[in-house]
Amino acid sequence: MSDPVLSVNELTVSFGTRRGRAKVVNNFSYDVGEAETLAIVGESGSGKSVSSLALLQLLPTPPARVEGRALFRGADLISMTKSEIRGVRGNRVAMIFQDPMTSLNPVRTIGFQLMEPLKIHMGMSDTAARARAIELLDTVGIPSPGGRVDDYPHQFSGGMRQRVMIAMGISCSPDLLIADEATTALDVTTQAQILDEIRRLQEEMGLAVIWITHDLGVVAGIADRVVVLYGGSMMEESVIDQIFDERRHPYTRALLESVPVSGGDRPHRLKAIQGLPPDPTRLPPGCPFAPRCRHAVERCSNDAPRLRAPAEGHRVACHLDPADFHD
Amino acid sequence: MTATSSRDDHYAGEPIAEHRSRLRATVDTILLNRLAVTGLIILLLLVIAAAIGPLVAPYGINEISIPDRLQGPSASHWFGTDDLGRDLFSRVIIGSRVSLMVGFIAVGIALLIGVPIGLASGFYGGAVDSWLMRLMDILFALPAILLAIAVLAVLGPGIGNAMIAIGIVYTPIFARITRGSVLTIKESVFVSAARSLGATDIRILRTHILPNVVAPITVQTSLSLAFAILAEAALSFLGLGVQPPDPAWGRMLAEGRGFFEQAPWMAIFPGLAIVITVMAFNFVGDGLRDALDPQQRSVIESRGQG
Amino acid sequence: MLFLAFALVASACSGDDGIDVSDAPADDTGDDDTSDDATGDDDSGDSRSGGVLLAAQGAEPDRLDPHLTSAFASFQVLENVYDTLVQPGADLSMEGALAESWEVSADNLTWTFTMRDGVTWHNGRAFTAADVEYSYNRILDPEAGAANAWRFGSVESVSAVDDTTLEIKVSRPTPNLLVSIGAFKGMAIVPREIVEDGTIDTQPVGTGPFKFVSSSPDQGIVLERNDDYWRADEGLPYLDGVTFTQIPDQTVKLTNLQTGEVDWVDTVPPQQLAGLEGDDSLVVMRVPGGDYHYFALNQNRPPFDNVLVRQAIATAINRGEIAEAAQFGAATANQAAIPAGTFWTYDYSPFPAADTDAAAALLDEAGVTDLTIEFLVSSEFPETVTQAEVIAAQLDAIGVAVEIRDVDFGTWLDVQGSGEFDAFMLSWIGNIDPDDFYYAQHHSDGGFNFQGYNNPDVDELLDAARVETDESARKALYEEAATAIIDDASYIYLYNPENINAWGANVQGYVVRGDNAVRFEETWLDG
Amino acid sequence: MTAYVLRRLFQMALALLGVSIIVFSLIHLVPGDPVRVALGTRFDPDVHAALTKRAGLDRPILVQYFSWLGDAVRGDLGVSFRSGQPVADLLFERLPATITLAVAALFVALLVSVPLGILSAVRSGSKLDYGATAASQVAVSVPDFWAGIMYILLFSLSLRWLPPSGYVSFSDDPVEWLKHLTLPALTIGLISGSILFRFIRSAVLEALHQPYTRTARAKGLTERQVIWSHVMPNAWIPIVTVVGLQLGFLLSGVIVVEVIFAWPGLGRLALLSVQDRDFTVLQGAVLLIAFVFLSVNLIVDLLYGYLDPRVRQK
Amino acid sequence: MTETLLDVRDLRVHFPIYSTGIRRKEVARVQAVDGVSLSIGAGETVGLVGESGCGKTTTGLAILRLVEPTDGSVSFDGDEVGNLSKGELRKLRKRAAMIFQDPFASLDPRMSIGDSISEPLLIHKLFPDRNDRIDRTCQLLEKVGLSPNYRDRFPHEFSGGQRQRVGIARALATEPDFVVCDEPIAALDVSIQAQVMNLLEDLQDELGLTYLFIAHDLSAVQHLSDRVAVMYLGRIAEVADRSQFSAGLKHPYAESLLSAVPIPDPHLERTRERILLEGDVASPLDPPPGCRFHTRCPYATERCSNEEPSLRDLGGGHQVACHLYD
Repeated sequence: MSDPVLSVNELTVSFGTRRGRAKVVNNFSYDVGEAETLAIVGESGSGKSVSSLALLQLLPTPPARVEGRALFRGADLISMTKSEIRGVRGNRVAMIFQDPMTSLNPVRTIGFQLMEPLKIHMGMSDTAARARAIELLDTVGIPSPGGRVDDYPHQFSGGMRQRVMIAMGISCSPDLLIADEATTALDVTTQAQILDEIRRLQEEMGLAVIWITHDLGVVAGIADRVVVLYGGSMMEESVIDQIFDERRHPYTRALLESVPVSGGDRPHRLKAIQGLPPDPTRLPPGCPFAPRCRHAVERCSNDAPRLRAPAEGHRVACHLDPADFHD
Repeated sequence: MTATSSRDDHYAGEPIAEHRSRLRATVDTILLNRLAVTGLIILLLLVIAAAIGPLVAPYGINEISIPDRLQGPSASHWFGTDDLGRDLFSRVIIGSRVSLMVGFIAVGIALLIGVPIGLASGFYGGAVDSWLMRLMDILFALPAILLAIAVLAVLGPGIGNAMIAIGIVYTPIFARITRGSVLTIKESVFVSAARSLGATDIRILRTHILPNVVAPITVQTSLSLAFAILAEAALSFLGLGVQPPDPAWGRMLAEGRGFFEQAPWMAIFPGLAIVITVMAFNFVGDGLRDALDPQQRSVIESRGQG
Repeated sequence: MLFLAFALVASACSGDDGIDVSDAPADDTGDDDTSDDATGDDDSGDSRSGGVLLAAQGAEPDRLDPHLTSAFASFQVLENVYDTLVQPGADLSMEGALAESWEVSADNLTWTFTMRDGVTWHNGRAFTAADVEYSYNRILDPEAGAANAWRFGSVESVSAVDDTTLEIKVSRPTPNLLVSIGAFKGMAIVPREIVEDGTIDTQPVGTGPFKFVSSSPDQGIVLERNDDYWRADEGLPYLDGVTFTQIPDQTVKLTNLQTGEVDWVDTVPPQQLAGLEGDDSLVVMRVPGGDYHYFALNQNRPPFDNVLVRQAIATAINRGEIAEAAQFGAATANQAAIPAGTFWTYDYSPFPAADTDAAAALLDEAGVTDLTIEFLVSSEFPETVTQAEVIAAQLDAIGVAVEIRDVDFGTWLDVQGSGEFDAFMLSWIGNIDPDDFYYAQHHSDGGFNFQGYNNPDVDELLDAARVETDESARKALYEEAATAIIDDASYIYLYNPENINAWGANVQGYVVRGDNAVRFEETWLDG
Repeated sequence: MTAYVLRRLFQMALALLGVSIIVFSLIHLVPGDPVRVALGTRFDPDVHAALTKRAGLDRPILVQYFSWLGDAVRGDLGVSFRSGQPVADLLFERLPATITLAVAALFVALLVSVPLGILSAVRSGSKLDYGATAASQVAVSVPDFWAGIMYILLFSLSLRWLPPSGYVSFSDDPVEWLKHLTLPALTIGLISGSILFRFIRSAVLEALHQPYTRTARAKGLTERQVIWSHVMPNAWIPIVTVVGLQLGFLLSGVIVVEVIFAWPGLGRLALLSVQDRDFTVLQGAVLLIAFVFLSVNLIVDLLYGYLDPRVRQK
Repeated sequence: MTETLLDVRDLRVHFPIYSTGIRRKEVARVQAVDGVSLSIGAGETVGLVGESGCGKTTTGLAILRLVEPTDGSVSFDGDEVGNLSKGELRKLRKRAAMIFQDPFASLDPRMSIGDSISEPLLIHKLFPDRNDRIDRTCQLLEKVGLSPNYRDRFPHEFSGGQRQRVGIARALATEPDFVVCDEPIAALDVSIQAQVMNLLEDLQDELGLTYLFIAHDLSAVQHLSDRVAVMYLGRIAEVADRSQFSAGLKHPYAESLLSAVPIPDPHLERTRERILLEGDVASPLDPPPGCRFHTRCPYATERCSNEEPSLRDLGGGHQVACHLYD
């Protein structure tokens, strides 16, 4: 791999709460290469969104505390000054959020919101920015963009709003796009359209993408590499095929087995994962997944497993070997 | 397989939050709010003062002594004396009874009329709603003090009628807040759920809607108490309100305003009593709001009426 | 015929007291009043002219038609715009005003007035006896709505014989006719034309020292000097004009005086008097007036129909304490109505002060226990509330409970009229003739006898006194009546307050009058 | 839009009708009649009867009401019993003073509450936030007449900076106008401002926590741009509602302040007319106040539509 | 197919929109459900799938008369639901229950979960004795996999999955025959969805329940259902049973919907063909004439924009509403 676009090193995010500090992200490290799509997979509370917000200093501090480093093209995002990070936000690193209904300002026109980054980062004039905004809307597949640029968000459907968010994200030709559950709120047919759009833009612009989701189906369709997060810690990281084929980590495996797959006769009972995701303020001392892991042994609940690399580009945090799994 | 997982096979995990009743959770939240605690302590002291007032008051509230009039605060008269030589400390202490009673009963009246109107209006909607709310709008559009004065003129002055007058003025606020909450709660899924189980309207109102509108109403109650005390003061300033010689703070303050230069203590002590009490109610109201209902904003509506 | 200044108005009552802290200016004005020749002196007249006086009133005038208004605030203004046929002088005896002279026929039934020459209305028209005839007939006509017809109780006809002669025929001797027509601006002479064109309330036209200019909420009521005033040859009025502004709050009104925003205020809160003594920039003047404060028990209701009960209460109270509490010393406790210092003064004090034993004995004798009295008072007259509180404390000593019923004055009047009360408390101000003090209040036919006093002896005495033209005989009749009234405790008199005004040190020549009339014709501003 | 405004105007007319019925009923339930008050303590049955008849007060109440209503609909509000002047004249010579005071008070309120509210929300939890919140708590807890007299004693009597009371119209003397306006406007403006402050603070705080604010930050906007371009345009919407309500209440709720500062406004007129049972004036004053109140509400709702494109489209 | 428990014929639910003028005039109607016909046999699970706004939830509510249908008939076990009196409707609700989408909103926050579960017992006066009621509540809690010890706890103390279990227990309290499950897993975490789906299956086996399973997640629907009905803009586009489903959906919309569902298998995802739809769903305020899908349909013909296709049976109960299959 050539120099990564982003190299996250030992990222730890904790929040001060009434019951003490809660570590929501714990020693999280990963790289994103040029034109690569990295999927970060996890359930709610796994720390996947927080870890990406931390990159752009978008978490309120306090109560949040962010430690570690995130080298973006060699510069550490975490330790940047306010004005430095502003120069990066929306310019070199763009972000798309989950809910296109609330992520767009309801009282500003689409055009206004699209033009902002163009004017700030590219120094465009109003006319130039407006022309570019229309162009961008066209790029993301909004029909008759010239007529829609002065519309307000509520006049757009959910899918179109997410397209606007994407247009906003790519407006300054960023090096890295972080999409945080960008299709979760959309219907499947719309999701398919958006995924298609992202893939196309990525090819055209050579964009690196961090795709944050809980949906393994989406991951299978879009990612080059996958990071699985659970309870704030990385469980497994690998290229896409290895994750799905080898299912080295019990959590990855359980997750895949618990999802129904369309087609076929009435299948067998789903293999549900018992129990509940952990409360970040009361993480177990050992492996965060241990209490729900059907293969867990004594050691799992005491020692947190270190990441090990069973193969090139594959890292797993588990004391056990797939051979030990007894289904 | 571990022991943990075998139990998980049977039950789908333990509750994720520690067991605290809703009330307990509310109390905890309030106790974490320093201002709310301050307010509660002040109110507690006031209630105690009102309860044992006659025992601690060094003088009778109507012990007139013209030679001792307009004396400044001293060891024998902590808050000084008024224009009739009455001990202000005793009057302020006993006055807490009158002022708190005016507040509580006035707001109680507003609650008793306003909440059922709001419930009926919000729950049944349609024509009932239109008519009741238009009526409330009309009351709302009437200048509050004039309305109170007119009601007082009709009923005749006196502490009881002052309470009724203030109560009528606050009725539309409670009706509106209740209606607003009912409209929200009525649309909530758990009400549909109850309906899907075959629950009758009465049952839904009683079991599901009423307990859930208690929160905003409680908040509004504490804020309205504050404003009822201010309203009593305003009415007393205009020469209505509580009848002499009952020592209501508003009346004492209104009487004291003519003595600002000769005997500032006549206005300062009842004034402070009002300010502190009103603040205490506001603190508690804000604390309750944080604990029960972060979206509440009725303070605006209620004070506007003052 | 009787005159009753019935304007029992809040603002006036609360300030009927004062401290004579203004020796020098008061003396000056006294001199000016008595030395008429001074006004003839052009130089001194010049030095006294000029300036616009800013006067602050505590109440708002309701309307400016002198025949229809009953508000004291209106009369404060109209006093300076209108004239009456005769008017009270400094000693309150009647002097000529629009009438230069008058005669009474031998049978005392015809009064002939001769009009002053050269009087003109503010609109330029000459004043004639026909104007008087018109005005008096307007007052007499119930349809016109004037509330003063009762002052003409004995008048049979009013007719202008010619331009300068007016004849009033009465049905019985009316020794107080002059007081009736002159002591009160409600009997002012108005020109027919402004009544007929309806501008009397908005643009009054009189014959007085000042002409009405305008009235507006922001500028108040603006009067300007009447150059053609019938006393213009005396250099009067001195002022270029008077502007009345209305400031309802007592404290704020006084602050306006202290900061020089206004030159004169109509009342001073009594508790402020002591504090104002040290203020060199102000003059506070007080004079004994014809006012009295009292309360009355409802004799149509048991047990107040029992004279013993009324006497018990009159004995139990301490008038000195009440006067001190309500007026801070600017009043004289009194058991009779008419204050000291006038021809009609009658000093009679049968009740011991605060004799609780005697009072309790009287109650025992009446067989009354567990007595509760509801006192009708109004916050619009705050001193009535204070007095009731003091009385409540005093009666507590004989086991009588007092409940105070504080209502607005509109309700007060209604309750009084309906008779649904135990006791009411108020004051009478501006009385001059003894008939004003007794007839309406205590005659069984009296228009103000709401307490239900009915003593045939008193009725007889009052009827006789009304028509008695000999002053000493008349005085004797009133004293006999007063003795019965006081003994029967028809009214329980409390005290006579002083009339009081305050003004800036630059105001000269103003005098506080015993009849409470506010007249600026001889006032001027220094520098 | 037109249909909406028409509907609102229709509702307003109904509400005003309701107001007139309530005022009319109340005033006729109140003991004491205007004639009795005008006659003072001296009661002359003949004069009373004559005046009652002349004012039409001897007719059945319903007849009186409908005759009044009939005239009112034609724009004739009747004649004041107390002053003998047309009610409309009395009202309109007093309206400017009340509007001046209400608008000035609102100005003071906004001047205090907008910057402090925004700053407190942006720096929520700071010393400034606590200080401003505490000050607002005190300000809303002080009875208005007490505050008014305190200001007079301080600024007029002790410091001699400002006149204690009265009203000068702007056209007569702008400097005096401002001097006389300052204290009464301050008295209610600070109370109203404290209420607005708390509201603005919470509205801004709420907008600050919306996802679109995060989006704006993620675009690289400065905090200033985030607040003025994204947070405030949203926060204004609820704020405008409350400001409108406050203006309505200021217009109808200034009675006490008008009395203290001898301000010749509608409130004081209404109070006098209650005392004198001058019901034509009271009717007129209350209707006018209610009309202004309802109109302000309507304007606010229309403004709401202007500020919020989601409403505008409907 | 077994005996029919529920028969829906031409169900329509329209919500009127009123003008803001002085007189309330109806100016438009949201045609949320516009002619849905569906029958469900006893013991069967029928899945109702479609994208947001297609009317699937409204259909579920209208079947239980929780919204009033504008038109059409719903017959439950032979009784016409639209004609039931208030009392009879109550009886229906004893036999037909509902599970809601949002486990956070569907429980009264001020009621302990035990009270929530026993509420239907109180309403239908089923266990008049308090202790019996508690026993029954405990039993229900056990049945949905929650410890009876927690019956005094409040909803906020539980996770979404646990609350959904409470919701299920409440729905089952009166031992209903028929349950409308309205997106019961949509709001849950991935690892919890399977737990709830398994629970629903187990309960069906144990109690012989009939389900109408409403969801937008085609894989979940297909996993649970004997038959699947696909809705688009207020109408049913296709009804297929398990084997027909496996053999391939016929309606162009159903086809594209299926192809849009992401499959957690990278190899499959890379190779499979996708039908990408153009544009957005039309507004139910102003649905297009003819076939409602014709504005987005890759195969649309002139006829589709004029003539409305009706559901026709392609054999074996496989119904499609498309002119392509005439």
